[in-house]
Amino acid sequence: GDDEEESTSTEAPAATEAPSATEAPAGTEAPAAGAVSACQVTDVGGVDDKGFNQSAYAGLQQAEADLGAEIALLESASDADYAPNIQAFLDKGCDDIITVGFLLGGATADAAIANPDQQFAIIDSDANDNAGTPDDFADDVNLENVRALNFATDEPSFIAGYLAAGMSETGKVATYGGINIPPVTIFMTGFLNGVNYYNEQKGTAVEVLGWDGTEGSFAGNFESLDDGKKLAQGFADEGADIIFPVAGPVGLGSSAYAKEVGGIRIIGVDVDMYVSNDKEKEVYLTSVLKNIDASVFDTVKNVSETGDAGDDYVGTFANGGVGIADFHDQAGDVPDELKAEIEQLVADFTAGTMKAG
Amino acid sequence: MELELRGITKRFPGVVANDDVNLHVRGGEVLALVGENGAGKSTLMNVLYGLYKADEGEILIDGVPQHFTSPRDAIAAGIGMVHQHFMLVPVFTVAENVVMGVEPTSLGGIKLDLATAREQVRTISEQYGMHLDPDALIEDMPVGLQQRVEIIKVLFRHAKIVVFDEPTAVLTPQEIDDFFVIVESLKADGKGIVFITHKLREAIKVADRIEVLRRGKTVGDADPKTVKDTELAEMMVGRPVDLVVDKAQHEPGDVVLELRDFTVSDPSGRVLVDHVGLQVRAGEIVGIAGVQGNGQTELVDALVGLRRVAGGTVHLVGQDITVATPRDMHRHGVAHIPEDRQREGIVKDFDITENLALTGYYAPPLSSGLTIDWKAARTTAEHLVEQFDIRTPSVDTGVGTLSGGNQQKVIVARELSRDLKLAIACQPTRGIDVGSIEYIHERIVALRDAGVAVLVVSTELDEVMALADRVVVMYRGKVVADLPRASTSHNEVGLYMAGAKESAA
Amino acid sequence: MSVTMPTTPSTPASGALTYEEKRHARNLGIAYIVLAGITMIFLTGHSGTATFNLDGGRSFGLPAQPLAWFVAASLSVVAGIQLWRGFGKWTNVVLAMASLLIFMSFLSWAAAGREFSFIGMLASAVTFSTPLIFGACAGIMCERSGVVNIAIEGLLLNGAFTSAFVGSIASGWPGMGPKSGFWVGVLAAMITSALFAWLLAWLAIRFKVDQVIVGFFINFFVLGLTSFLSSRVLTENPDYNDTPTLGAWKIPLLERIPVLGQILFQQTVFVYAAYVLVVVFTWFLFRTKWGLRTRAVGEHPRAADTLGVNVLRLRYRNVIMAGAIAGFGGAWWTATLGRFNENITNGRGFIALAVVIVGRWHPVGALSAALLFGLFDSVADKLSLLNTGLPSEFIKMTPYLMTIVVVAGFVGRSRGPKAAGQPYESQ
Amino acid sequence: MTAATVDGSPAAAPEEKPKLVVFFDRIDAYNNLLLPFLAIVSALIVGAFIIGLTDIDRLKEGDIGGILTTIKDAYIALPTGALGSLGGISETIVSATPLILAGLCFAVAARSGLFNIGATGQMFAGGMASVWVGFTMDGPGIVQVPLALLAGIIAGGLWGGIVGILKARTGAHEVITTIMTNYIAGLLTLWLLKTEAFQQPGKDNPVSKTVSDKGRLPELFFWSDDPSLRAHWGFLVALGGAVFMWWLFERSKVGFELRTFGSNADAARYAGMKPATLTTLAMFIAGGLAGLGGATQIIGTQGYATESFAGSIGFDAIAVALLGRNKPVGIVFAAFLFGILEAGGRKMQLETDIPLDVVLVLRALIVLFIAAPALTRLIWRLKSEGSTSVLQFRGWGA
Ligand SMILES: Nc1ncnc2c1ncn2[C@@H]1O[C@H](COP(=O)(O)OP(=O)(O)OP(=O)(O)O)[C@@H](O)[C@H]1O
Ligand SMILES: Nc1ncnc2c1ncn2[C@@H]1O[C@H](COP(=O)(O)OP(=O)(O)OP(=O)(O)O)[C@@H](O)[C@H]1O
Ligand SMILES: [Mg+2]
Ligand SMILES: [Mg+2]
Repeated sequence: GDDEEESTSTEAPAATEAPSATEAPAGTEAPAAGAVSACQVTDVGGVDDKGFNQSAYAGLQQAEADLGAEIALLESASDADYAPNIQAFLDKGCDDIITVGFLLGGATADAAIANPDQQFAIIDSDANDNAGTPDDFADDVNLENVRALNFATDEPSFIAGYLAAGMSETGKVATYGGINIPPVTIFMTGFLNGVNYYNEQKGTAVEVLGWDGTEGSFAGNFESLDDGKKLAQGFADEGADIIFPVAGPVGLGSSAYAKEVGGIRIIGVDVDMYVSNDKEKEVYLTSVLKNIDASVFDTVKNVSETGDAGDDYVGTFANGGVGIADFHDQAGDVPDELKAEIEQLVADFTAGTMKAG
Repeated sequence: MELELRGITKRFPGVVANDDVNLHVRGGEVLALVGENGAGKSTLMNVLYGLYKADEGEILIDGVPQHFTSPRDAIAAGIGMVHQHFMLVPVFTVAENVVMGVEPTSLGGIKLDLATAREQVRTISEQYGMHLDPDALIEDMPVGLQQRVEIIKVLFRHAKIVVFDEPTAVLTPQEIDDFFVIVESLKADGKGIVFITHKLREAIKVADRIEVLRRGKTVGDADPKTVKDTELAEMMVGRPVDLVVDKAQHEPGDVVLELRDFTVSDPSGRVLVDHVGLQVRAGEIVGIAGVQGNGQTELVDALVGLRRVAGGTVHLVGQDITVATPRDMHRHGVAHIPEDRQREGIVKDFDITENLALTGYYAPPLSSGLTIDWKAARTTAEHLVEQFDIRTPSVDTGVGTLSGGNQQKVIVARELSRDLKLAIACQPTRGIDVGSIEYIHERIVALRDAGVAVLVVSTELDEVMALADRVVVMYRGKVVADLPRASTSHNEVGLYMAGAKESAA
Repeated sequence: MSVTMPTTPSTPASGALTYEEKRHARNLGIAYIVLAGITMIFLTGHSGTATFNLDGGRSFGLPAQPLAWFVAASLSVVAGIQLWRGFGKWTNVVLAMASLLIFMSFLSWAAAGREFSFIGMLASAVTFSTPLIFGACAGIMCERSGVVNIAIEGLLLNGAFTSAFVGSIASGWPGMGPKSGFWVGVLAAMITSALFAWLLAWLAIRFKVDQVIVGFFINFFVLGLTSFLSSRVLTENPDYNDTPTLGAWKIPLLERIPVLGQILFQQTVFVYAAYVLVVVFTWFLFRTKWGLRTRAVGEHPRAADTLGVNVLRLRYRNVIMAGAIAGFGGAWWTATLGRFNENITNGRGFIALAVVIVGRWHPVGALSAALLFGLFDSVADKLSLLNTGLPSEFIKMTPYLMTIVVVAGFVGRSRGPKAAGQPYESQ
Repeated sequence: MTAATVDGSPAAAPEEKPKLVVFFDRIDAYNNLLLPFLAIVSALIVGAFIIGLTDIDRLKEGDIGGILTTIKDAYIALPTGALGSLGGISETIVSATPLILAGLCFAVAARSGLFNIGATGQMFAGGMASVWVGFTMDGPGIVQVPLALLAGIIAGGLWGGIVGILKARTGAHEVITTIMTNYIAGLLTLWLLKTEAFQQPGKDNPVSKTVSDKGRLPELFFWSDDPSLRAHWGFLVALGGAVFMWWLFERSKVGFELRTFGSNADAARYAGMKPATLTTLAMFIAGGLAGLGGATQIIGTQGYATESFAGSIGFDAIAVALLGRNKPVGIVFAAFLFGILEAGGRKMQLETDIPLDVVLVLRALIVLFIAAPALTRLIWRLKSEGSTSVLQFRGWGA
C-alpha cells in the first residue's frame, strides 16, 4: 500500500513542480527570433525573501534556462519604488512585467491602464485600479493586459489541517503567521477549517492554537527567525505537537526548535521544505505548496508564444497551482487510513467537489 | 626646584593669547599672576600643564627643557594645577576624584583599593588641616571644600610647583582665610606656587612676587612689599582705576520691594529661607551679605520665580507678586543678574545679539506679533556693546568665546539697560578684573541714583560694604542683621556672617 | 566642558529633580486611581478561573473576577494612602507590588476559564531577552565612556552573520567538528564586530564625525553587506550557513529547583553568559580602576585628562570591547537557530538602545529592563493564544506600550553620562 | 573679543555688508562645495572597491575588465538615472520630498535639544489622517488638498506631541518613547487599514481607499502629459516646510525660545521660558512636519495608504538632517543627494547586475564621507579647518 499512497501524495506537486517536464517540451521550441523578455518587480521583501518574490524569480530563471528568455529584476526598497520600477521596465521595453504582491496592485493597475499594449502579471492580487473617486473603485475592471496569479492555498492548507489533526497525539496543533494579512491568513484559515473538518468527521476535539479565524499569533515580520522559535516554544509549552508556520523564513526558527527538542512536527509552507531546508528536513510532516514559479514560468511562456500573458489564473489542485508535498521521512508515521483520507481529499479538491471554506 | 617659562607664545584663531611671555618660580616662593580678563593667564598655565601646546617658547625645570604633550608629562615633572573651573567629576566621591589616574589597586592592579585611597586622602587632608571626608560626593559639597579636593589632588601627586587659577573667586571670606593658611603651609613645605587672582589686595598679601600680564604680554613685575593696589591696577588695565566706589549721599524714596515672612524650603521640607522680612526702597542699595549657603541663593531664586515660595508674601510697589514667574518679574521691571553666569545668564552657543535679547525678546521693541525684529535687536546690541564697553569684534561673535568679564558685561548690559523698578544683582563681579568691576559698580550706583531699588547679593564682604546703603546679613536662612552702612563696620558684619552675633533686628 | 561656576548643592538644578519627585508622588496617586478603574474593566467579559501551569504538572488557579475586585479595592486603598501621605521609601516597593497585582489580575482576566503555561512564558522571556542584554551592555560600555552607540543593531547583525558564516566554514576544517567550528565563528563574530566598533571610535574620535551619523552608517553598511553576502554566498552555498544550535545546558542540581530551575537553569550557554557578563561588567564598572576611569571619561573627560588619564585611548578600548560584546551577542542568533537570514536582528539593536536608557546606563538596570521587555513580549505571545478578542495588532503592541508605561511611570527622568556624544579635544 | 587683537575701541564698527554677500559668506563656497565633492569622489572610490569585491562571479573568473566595466556602467547610471532625464529628475524629487520634511522634523527637535527618532511613526499618523480626509471628502481640490495636508500636520503633531508631553510630565526619555511609538504606529496603521473605515471596499488586503484625483497634490510637471512624471506639489510643500523652519528658528519668538531651550535649559527657565511647554511644542512641530511628509507621500506620491508607506524614510531622514547640519538649506540639499542616490540607484540596479543591497552600501558610504570632512581632508591632504560643530541632545549628557 505504501507505494501507492506515496505516489498519490506526490502526484499533485508532480503536476506543478515540474511544468518543464509536463508542458515545457515546448520550451525547447521557444521562438529563436528575439527572445522574450520578462521583468520582475519585487515588493519590499526583496528577491531573497525565501517567499513569493524568490519563488517568482525562480520561475523567471527557469524561463531563462528553458525558453531563453531575457530576464531582469528590480528590487523595491519602499512602497514608493513600485511605480518607478515598473516605469523603468516600461522604458526598457519588457515583453512582460511581473509584479509581486498586493502592495503592487495599485501601481500595476495604473501602469496597465496607461499602457494597454503592455503585458503584466501580478502575484497574490487582482490588479486593481486605484485611480478614481472614492466610490469608483474599479477593482471590478478586469484589466485585459494584466494576468492576476492567485492561489487557492486554503485547499492544501485544509488538507494540512486535516492531516495535522489526524497526526496530533496531544490533540493540539498550532499555526501562526507573519503579519495578519489575507495572503497569510488564507493558509491559516484553511488549516483551521481542515482541523475542524477532521473533528466533525471523527468526533474528536483537536484544538488549533494561534488562529481562531480572525485573530491569532503573528511574528510581526517575515525576517526574525528567533520569533519563529519563540512562537514554536510557546505552542509546545501549551502542548501543541504540530505547527504550521506561515511566515516565510520565520518558520525556519520553528523548524530549528522542532529539531532541537524533538517530538514536534512542522508543516512547511510555499515550497517543499523537506527539499529546501535540508538542515532540518526530518521535522517536516509535509508542506503546503504554492507553485508560484510554475505559474510565472507559464506566464512567460504564454507571452513568448502568443504575445499575451494569458487569462487570470487561480492556482488550485486541479491545475497544479497548489499542492501538498510528500511525507518523505515521516511517511512511515502516517497511518495508512489517514493517508487514504488525505488522498481522497486531494482527489475531491481536484475534482472540485470539496471546498476549503 | 625652579621653573622657567621662556618666550611662550600661544595663538588661537584670531587671538594671540600669550605673546612671548617669560616667567619663573622657585620652590618656597609664591608668585602672583594678575591681569585683566582675557589677558592670557589661564592659557599660560594650561600651556605649562601640558593641556595646550605652545606655538613658540620653552618650559624649563631646573634649567632642563621639558616637552609636555599631556598633563601626564607635567604631573610627572612635578607640576600640579588647580583649575579656574574645577576639574572634578561631580558624581564621584572625594577619594575617587583624588586617586583617579594613580589609583591604589589590589588583585594584581585591577581592583580599585578604595580603602587605601580613603586612608591616603585622609592622611594628606589631616596633614594640611583640610578635614575632608573621603566618602563625600563632590556634587554635595560646598565650593570651598571642592577646592580642597583639588588641592589634595595636587598634593597626592607630589607636585613641587602648584598653580592656582583664581582660587579665591568663589570662596567665602572664611574659606579664603583658610585657603591662605594652606598656601602658607605649602610654601613652608618648599613648594613653588603660582597664584592667579583678580583681587589685588590678596596678591599683595600673600605673594613674594607679582607678575602683571596684559593682552598676552608680561608688562612687568612688582614687589608686593612696596606696590600699591592702585599701581597694580593701572599696570593691568593701562589706565588709572578707581578702586573705591564713588558714591554720593542719596535719599531713598518709597518702598519698592517688600518681603514679609518670606519662606522657602526644599522639597523635603527643610527650611532654607526662614521667615525673612526685607524692604528695599527706591534709590537705595541693599546688600545681602552672608557666607555662601545661608539661603541667599534660594531667596533670590524664589523671589524671581525660579523656585516655589513656601510662605509669606512679596510686594513690588504695593502689588502682590508672590507667585510671579520670571517673565512676570521682567514685565514688572525687575532685573536679575544671576549668580551663575554660565549656567543661567548666557547661552554660550548664541552670539552677543541673541544673548542681549534673551530676556527682552518677547516684547516691543524687539518683537511684535510672532516674530523677533533681529535688525532692531542688532542695533540695540551694537548700542549696548558700545555703551557698556563690551570688548568684542562684533555683535555676531559667540558669547562663549568672550572672557568672563565681558560675558558678565553682556548680562549687566542686558539687565540694567531698561526701565527698572528693582535690580537684583547676585555676585555681580565674581571672577572679574578690576577694570570691569569698577565699571559694573559704577553702573549699579548710577542705577541707584536714578531712583531704582537695588538688591546686591554677594559673598564678597568688601563688595557689599562698598556698594550698599544698608547691609542685611543672612545666616542659616534667617536675616540676622539689618544695618545702615554708615553705622557698621567690616568687623561687625563679619561677626554676624559667622553666626557669632545676633541682633534683635 | 559642563562644569561651570561651581555652585552650592541646593541650586534649582539639583532641586529640579526633587520638585518633580513631589509632583511624581501626586501623579502616582492619581495613577493608582486610574489603574483601579482599569482593573474594574477586568470584571467584564470573562469569568471563571484562570489556570497557570507550572512545571512538573503543577499549576495554580486564580479566579478572575474576585481577583479583579480584590485588586481594584487594594489599589483604591493604596491610592488613598499615596495621596494622603505617600509611602516614603516604600514608594517603589508598593508600586512594584501594585503592578504585580494588576499584571496577575490582567492575566487572569485574559485566561479566565482557560489555562496556559505560566512557566513557559517566564522561561521564554529569559531566553529571548538575551540578545538585548548583550546589546545593552555594549551600549552601556560605549556611553559610559562618552561615545553614543546607535550602531548596536549593526554590530549585532554583523555578529549574527559572521558567526554563522565563519562557524559553518570552520566546522569543515580538518580536526574541527561543528561544535568547535561554531565557537571559531563566535570568535570571528567578536573580532569583526570589534573592528566595526573600532571604525565607530576611529571616525568619531579621530575625525569627530557625529557619532550618531557613524552609528547609522555602520547600521546601513552592515545591513547591506550581510544581506548581499547572504543572498549571494549563503543562499548559493547552504553549507556556509549551517551550524549546530546550542541546546539547553542544564545546570546540575540548580535545574531541579522547582519553577526557578526551568526558568533560569535550563538555558543555553549564551543565557548564562549574559548573566555572568552583567555581574562581571557591574563589578568592573564600579569596583575597578578601569571602571573609575571609564565613568570619569564619560562624565567629565577633561577632569580625567588633567589627571593624566588618556581619554581617547580609553574610549577606543572600551568601544572596541563593546563591539566584541555585541559580536558575541549577535552570535546568539546563530546559536539559537543554526543559521543566518537577512536582517535577522530586525531592530533588536534599537530595542537594546532603549533598554540602555530604561536601565539608566547600569548593567543590572539593563538586565531588568531587558527581562521586562522580554516578559511583555512573551505575555503578548500568550495573549494571542487566549482568544481574548483583542486584535492581533494590539496584542503585538504590548511590549512597546508597556515600555512606555514603565518609563513614564517608574523610571522617569534618566540622564546619560554627561559627556556622551561629545567629541573630546585634548587641546 | 580679546584684548590681544581688538584694541580698546569697542566694537570697531563692523562695516555694513550687503545682504547677499553675507549670505554667500555663510555658504562659504570653498568648504561647502569642494569638500562634499571630494567626499563623494572618495566614497565612489571606496564604493568601486566594494562593487568589485562583491562581483563574486567575475572575481572568480578573474574578469577584471568586466568588473571595471560594471563600475563604469554603475557610475554612469547613477547620475544619468537621477538627473539625465526629466523622468529621473522627477523621481529624484519624489524621493527627496518626504525626506526633506522628515529631515526637518528631526532637525526641529534636535535644535530644541531632543533626539527624535520618531519620524516614522509621525509619518504614519500624518499619512493616515490625510488619506482619510482624502477619500472621505469630495470637495474641490483647492479645499480638499490643504485640508488633507492640515490633517496630516495635526495628526503627526499630536503623535509627536505625546512624546513631548510624556517627556515634559514624566521625564520619559524621548529616544525610548519614539522607538516604541514607531512600532505602535506601524501596528495601528496595519489595523486601521483593515477596518471598514479605511479598507478598500471589496478587498481584503490592508490597502486604504483611494484618494480621488482632485484630492491629490497637483503634478509638478503639469505641462507634460507623461503620467510617469510623478513629481508633485508636495515638493513645494516640503520647500515651504524648509522656509518655515528657517522662519521658525531665525525669525520667530517661539523658535528663539526653542533654540534657547535646546542650548541651555537653565537659561531658558531664567529667561522666563516654559520648558515643559517648549518640549511639547517642539515635538508637536517636529511631528507636524513629519506628518506633513506622510501626507505628501499619500496624497501626492501614492494616492492610497499601505502598511509600509513610511518605509525607511523616517530613519534615512536622521542622516539627512545630520548631513544638513540641522539647517533647512542643508537638509534640502542632503535630501536631494539622497533622492539622487535613490533614483540613480534604480538605474544602476537595472543596467548593471549590482544588487540593491550594494546600492544601499554605496549610499551609506557617501553619507559617511560627507559627514566626515576631516576624513576627506586627510585623504586629499587639504589643510585643516576649525573643528566641526557637534550637536548636543540633552537626552545624552548635560
Ligand atoms: N580654547 C580657546 N580657543 C580660542 N580662544 C581661546 C581659548 N582659550 C582662551 N582663548 C582666548 O585666549 C585669550 C586668553 O584667555 P585666558 O582664558 O587665558 O584669559 P585669562 O587671563 O585667564 O582671563 P580670566 O581672568 O577671565 O580668566 C582670551 O581672549 C580667550 O578668549
Ligand atoms: N526645580 C525647581 N526649582 C525651582 N522652582 C521650581 C522647580 N520646579 C518647579 N518650580 C517652580 O515651582 C512652581 C510649581 O512647580 P510644580 O512642578 O510643583 O508645579 P505643579 O503645579 O505641581 O505642576 P503641575 O500642575 O504641572 O503638576 C512653578 O512655578 C515652577 O516654576
Ligand atoms: Mg535582499
Ligand atoms: Mg582665566
